[in-house]
Amino acid sequence: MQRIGVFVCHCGSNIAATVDVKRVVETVKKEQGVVHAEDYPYMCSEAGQALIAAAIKEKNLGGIVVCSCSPRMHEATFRKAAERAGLNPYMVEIANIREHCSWIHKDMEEATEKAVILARAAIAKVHLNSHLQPGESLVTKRALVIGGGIAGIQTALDIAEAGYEVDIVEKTPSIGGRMSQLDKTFPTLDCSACILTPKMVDAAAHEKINLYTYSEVESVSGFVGNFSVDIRKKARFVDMNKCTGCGLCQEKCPSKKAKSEFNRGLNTRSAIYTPFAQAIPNVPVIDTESCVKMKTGKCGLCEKVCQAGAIDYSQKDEIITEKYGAIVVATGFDTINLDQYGEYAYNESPDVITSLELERVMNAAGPTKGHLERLSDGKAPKEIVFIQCVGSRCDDHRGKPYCSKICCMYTAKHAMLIRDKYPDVNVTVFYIDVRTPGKNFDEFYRRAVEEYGVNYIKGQVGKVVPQPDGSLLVQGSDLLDGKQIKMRADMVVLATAIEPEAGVRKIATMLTASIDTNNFLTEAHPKLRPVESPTAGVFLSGVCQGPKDIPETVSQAGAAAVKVIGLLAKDKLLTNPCTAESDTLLCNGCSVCQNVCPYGAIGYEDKEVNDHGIRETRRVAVVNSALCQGCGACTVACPSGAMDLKGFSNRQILAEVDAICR
Amino acid sequence: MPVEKEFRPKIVAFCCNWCSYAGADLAGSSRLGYPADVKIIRVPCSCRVNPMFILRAFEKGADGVILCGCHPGDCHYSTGNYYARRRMTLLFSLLDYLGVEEGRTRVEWVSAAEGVKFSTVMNEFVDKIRSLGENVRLGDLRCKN
Amino acid sequence: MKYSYYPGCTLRTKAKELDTYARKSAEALGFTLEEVENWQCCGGVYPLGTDEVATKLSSVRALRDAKEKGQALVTLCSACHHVLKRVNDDMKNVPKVRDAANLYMGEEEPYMGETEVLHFLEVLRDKIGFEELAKKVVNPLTGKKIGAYYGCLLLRPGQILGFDDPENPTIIEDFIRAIGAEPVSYAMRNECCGGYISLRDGEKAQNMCDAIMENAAGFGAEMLLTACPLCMYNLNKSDKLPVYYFTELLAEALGVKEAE
Amino acid sequence: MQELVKRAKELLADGTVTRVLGWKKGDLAYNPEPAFFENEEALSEFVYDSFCGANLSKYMIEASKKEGKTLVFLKPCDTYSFNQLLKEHRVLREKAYIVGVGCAGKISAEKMKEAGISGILEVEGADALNPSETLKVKTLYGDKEVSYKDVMLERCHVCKGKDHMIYDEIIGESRDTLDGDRMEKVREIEAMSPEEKFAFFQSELSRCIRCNACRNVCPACSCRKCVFDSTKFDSAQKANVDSFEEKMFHVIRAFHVAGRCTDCGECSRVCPQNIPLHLFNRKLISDMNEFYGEYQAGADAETKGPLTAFTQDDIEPSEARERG
Amino acid sequence: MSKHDAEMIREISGVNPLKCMKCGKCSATCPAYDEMDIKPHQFVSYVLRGDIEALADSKSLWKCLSCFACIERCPRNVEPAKLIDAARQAVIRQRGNEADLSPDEIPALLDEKTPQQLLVSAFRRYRR
Repeated sequence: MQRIGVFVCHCGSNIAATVDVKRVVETVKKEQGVVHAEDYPYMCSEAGQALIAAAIKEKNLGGIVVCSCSPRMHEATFRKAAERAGLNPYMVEIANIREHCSWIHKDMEEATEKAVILARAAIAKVHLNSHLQPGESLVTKRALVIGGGIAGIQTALDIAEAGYEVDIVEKTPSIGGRMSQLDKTFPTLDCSACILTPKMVDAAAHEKINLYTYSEVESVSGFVGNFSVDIRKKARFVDMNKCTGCGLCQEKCPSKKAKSEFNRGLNTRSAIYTPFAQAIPNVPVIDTESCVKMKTGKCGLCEKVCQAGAIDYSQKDEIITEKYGAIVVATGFDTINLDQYGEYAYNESPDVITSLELERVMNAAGPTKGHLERLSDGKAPKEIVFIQCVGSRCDDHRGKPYCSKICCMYTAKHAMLIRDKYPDVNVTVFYIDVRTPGKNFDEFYRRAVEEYGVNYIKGQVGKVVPQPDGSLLVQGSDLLDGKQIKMRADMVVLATAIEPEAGVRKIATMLTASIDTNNFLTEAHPKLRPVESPTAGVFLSGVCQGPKDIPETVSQAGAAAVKVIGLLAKDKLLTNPCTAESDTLLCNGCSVCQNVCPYGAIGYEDKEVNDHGIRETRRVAVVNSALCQGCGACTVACPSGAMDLKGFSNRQILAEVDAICR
Repeated sequence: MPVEKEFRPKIVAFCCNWCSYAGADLAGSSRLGYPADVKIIRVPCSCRVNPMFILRAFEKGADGVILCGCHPGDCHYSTGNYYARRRMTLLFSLLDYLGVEEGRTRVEWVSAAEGVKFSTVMNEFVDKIRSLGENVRLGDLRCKN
Repeated sequence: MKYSYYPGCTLRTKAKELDTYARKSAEALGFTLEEVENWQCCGGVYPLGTDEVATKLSSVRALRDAKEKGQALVTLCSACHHVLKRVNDDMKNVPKVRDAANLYMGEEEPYMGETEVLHFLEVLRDKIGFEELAKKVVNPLTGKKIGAYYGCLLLRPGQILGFDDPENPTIIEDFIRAIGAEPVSYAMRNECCGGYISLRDGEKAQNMCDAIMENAAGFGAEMLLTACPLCMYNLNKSDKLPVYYFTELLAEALGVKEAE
Repeated sequence: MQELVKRAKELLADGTVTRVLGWKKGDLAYNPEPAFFENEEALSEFVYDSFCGANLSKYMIEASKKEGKTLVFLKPCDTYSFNQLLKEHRVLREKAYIVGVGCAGKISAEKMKEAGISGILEVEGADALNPSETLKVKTLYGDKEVSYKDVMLERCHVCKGKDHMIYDEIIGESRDTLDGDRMEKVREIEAMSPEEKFAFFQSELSRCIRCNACRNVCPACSCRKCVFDSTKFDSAQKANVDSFEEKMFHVIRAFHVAGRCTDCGECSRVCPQNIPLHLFNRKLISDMNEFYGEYQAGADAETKGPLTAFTQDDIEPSEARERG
Repeated sequence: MSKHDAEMIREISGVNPLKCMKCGKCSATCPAYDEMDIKPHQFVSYVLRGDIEALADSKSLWKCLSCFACIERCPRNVEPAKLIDAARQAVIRQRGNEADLSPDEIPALLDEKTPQQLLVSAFRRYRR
């Protein structure tokens, strides 16, 4: 029988307002083995921890139960406190009487009763806890960054600067990401390329950074400190080592009808191409879908003109296996598909474009060479309408329930740039709310209104009707003036909602990182651990975690890098001691457990046993605790009950069940 | 007339540490209430839940048992919930076969981001159990009379 | 192939040609429309109130009769199409309405929304296929530039009716192509014609229809096609473009327009 | 039978095997029992007749620990159990010399009792390979006759087939005895109302005396120490007859052998209270076949069982229930 | 009419007016906007405030064309047309024959081409 101490936290009024903590203390005192119980306003505070330590020493406690917030919050805190007081940290159990009790119940009687039961379950469990010792595993001092946009580049640079090897895997032919498609950036109107390309060059030139462009992550195994990743290097059909990047092949390529991905399909590119002029690496790829040689076997012009002899039609995809200590997801975003928003006539009229398309239109390297013109007839528009929240904040079957966060600011930027360059163009913005939290953001928006005379109208647009004369009739609300507005426009720009890049769910599955219903990766804690995935060793950088602008992305990228550096700086990691363990005397050696183990952590050995006097050699399961992650699949598969999980043993869980059902 | 005491069921919820327990935490921090009848037991993964735990809960007087784990495909341990799904499918089917009322057992996949779902599921489940009333059958299904 | 057929009130009277040409065309295309016996008027508008049951019963009866015959239920009128599909959706997915309606009708076997409701155009698209239809055209309307007019009731609400993309429909355009003519697309094809407002305010309806016609004509439409008698009535208030029922042009293309 | 004895003697003599695992005469005409025969002389006790229903596979676990090879006689259905044990590394292939024996369906005294025959002294016509259609039975109460089919074990009416799944050689031909649907009773129960189901199982299970005969005979229940006897799942109250395991014994046992049970039917055969225990196993087999595809445990020694495998789009428990 | 009616309207319509984010897309979309005194995006506020009297007296109830455009386009699934219809229902149920359309006035409104559908729909909307 353990000597158990119970510590009930008030959490200020968070718990104490709904749970009668004094009564909890008095009630649990009567539980078997409980030799000490007390309450305190903030158990996690230094004073609270000191209280626990003192009780452990004075009462010679063998196990403690802290009734407080979720173990996901402070289990580690209390374990450390116990350890400092000389108690094995795994002799601590948490009864979650905040998230699972006080915060969701209103009736004090009910909540108190439940808190007592939760405490009893924890007490019953801690009676059966044992002194566990974490093992150690080595850390591979190399990081993987998935995604080569500004988030991935910044993370990689920061990690590399700390002296660790980093690989960037980018699925397109060049790093640069969405930021490379932008013309200017808010709130200072810097040229996007001017500030991005130096970083791209730095990344490519850094001796610690290795780029895998035109590559994708194929599979991931292992765990924090010891990931093993298969990377598919897609065939470029151009030898990276020989190509000089002269561009002659692209010039001569006869197939020039493929839509340019970089220019959002607004113009075309050759079948052999680099996405944009500053691409890194400056080595083209052949798009097999449009290449004449690939489709018909005839042509081969690029091979003929390439003086470096870099073209190689026989190239195959290659799989590379690398080991990493940490993985950063920086997969970024795309705009949503607008097929369902027929009322905005996006598919019908070339003059209705998304904001990202407008970036390309405004850019000197874009389809119109930077001239603001209508894509239908090349004419200069006189009247431009911006529609905000297209697909954002939509709680319906068509859009996204969240705010895309960047649209208000980039629309102000667009409006300002247009008014600046083309003062005779009228700009109208239909908005629901203008959201400008951020340094110099509201000032920026006000400049658009006050200095540039952009016409902001509060109200959504209901329909855009293309007119026979080529103009667009925009029918919207002016809620402040109480009018329905019907106005003609020459161009309409849709602030289209953003969503995580399409492949992210697959990547999350490979990494066993959790992901929400909108395909944003979930952080370990929404406030306190925003750049870590709940899966140890996996970190989040950029929009894959939630909508954010460039400065926020860069900050998060740096934060993710720091977390990675912190991890890679360690030579060894303490492993979770809650691993499976097989009772040699009970084991049948039947291999059922091995069949369900996702980590290959179970092996078999012929062992000499002494089973109550019977000495024999038996084939028995042996768990490699460095590989075991403690899921417990084997424990249930085991027919004889030989396999058990430390920290969550059969008897411990049953004791909790019994205590709850008592 | 004697006043009948309101039936307060005993409900055990096994929640995996990575998704559903976090989902329950989120329900808590978002103040999305559900009846106090539900008591959560944290397990590392839904695949840690032995059918024996569920039967034991019923034997000890539970009126309903629910198992929550990560969505299929999103298991922290890659494959745990797939095994749990098969085990529970068969266990529930066997319990139905024995004539234990359907609805006393349930499996739900709740991610760490689905606080709303967690609360909704628990409210529904408690309603269901309340409508079924006290569980007697599993306690009575004995070898010896 | 046989379908249960729900003509609706107007097709018996003011919109006989919509009905007659449909039957003739069906025959030419190899399917039969079997009129539901003793059908009652659908009410013309779907009652939005969640507690409305009595007003939905006539539709439920027609749906149930079709189920008993094991046939899909076909309509021609946009309003009937709208009401039948929405009531059917209630019977399938809204227990409150379903239980009340079944209780009211006192049938042994409750109706659970099993019947498939199809607009005649959907039969052409999904059962016959526009390609097949094109093959049977003997009298292609080559050179005719036709604007499809959808209005409201064929399309909305899109998720329940499942007829076509409610904001950017193409079914009538595809139909026009199938009969050899040239569809003219224009954005106002799914705007309201004024509906029943024309009873009180003919001018308002006319203004609305003028705008629609102007948009269509501007893109080169020489005529409009509709599936709805009320739309026909309202559109005819405007004299910019002639308006036809789609079945009339179908019968013409199939060469059965004049046949008796 | 003589052929089996002859072959056993040969194999003993040439040193291929060091012992023989078979059936020996019991104290009564109808209860032969499994036995090891260590030498030629011992084989005089050997018997193989229609009463030799006992599945010898499980004895091979012990035999695998002994020196030398063991000759084991396995009926077609027994070979499934052997394969399953092989898959689970409980028996060693190299320690077994398997003679697949023919089978014409097995009978039991229990079945005879059900057919109104008790006090059996002698049975004529119960030949293992070629039994008479009608058995002549001498009893304390006079001579009786009974149709062979009527006293055949339930499992033989739903026989898995005449083929041996694993063997070194085969002696004797088997006979088709299949004339029933093994899932018939399962379907019948499934169609009952929850109240009827409950009443049915309660009345069946209330007869259980926890003699453990089912567990002892079951080739899948071969754990070194059964969970019901270990402390792993019990926090305190061992030896309490009303404890958890007591109530749930058969449910838990069925679940433990799920995916491993070959449906050999031994549990029901040996139950002194005639509880149709196979109905639990068959329900699980039926579900697994329906949900995860046809699977026969022991058909080979490699394929993963349904509970140690999965697909990404397996049926959800709730869907399964709706179908159920 | 009262708070109680506001509840009733929420009940009949099945609409949760709290979901509205006041984007005005319904009003932007409505073909009868100009004829309405209370605009589509304002309906929710009246229901939330419980000011059903004003809503019941509003001519907007009889101007809605049931074209469902606001239902189709509402980004929050609020669906104002359902509120309007519910308010209309509530008025008709309480005021009965005093509702908006009386049979006496009908003959004057007809012409030879008036389809039955028009009459039936108008009657359902204005009277039933």
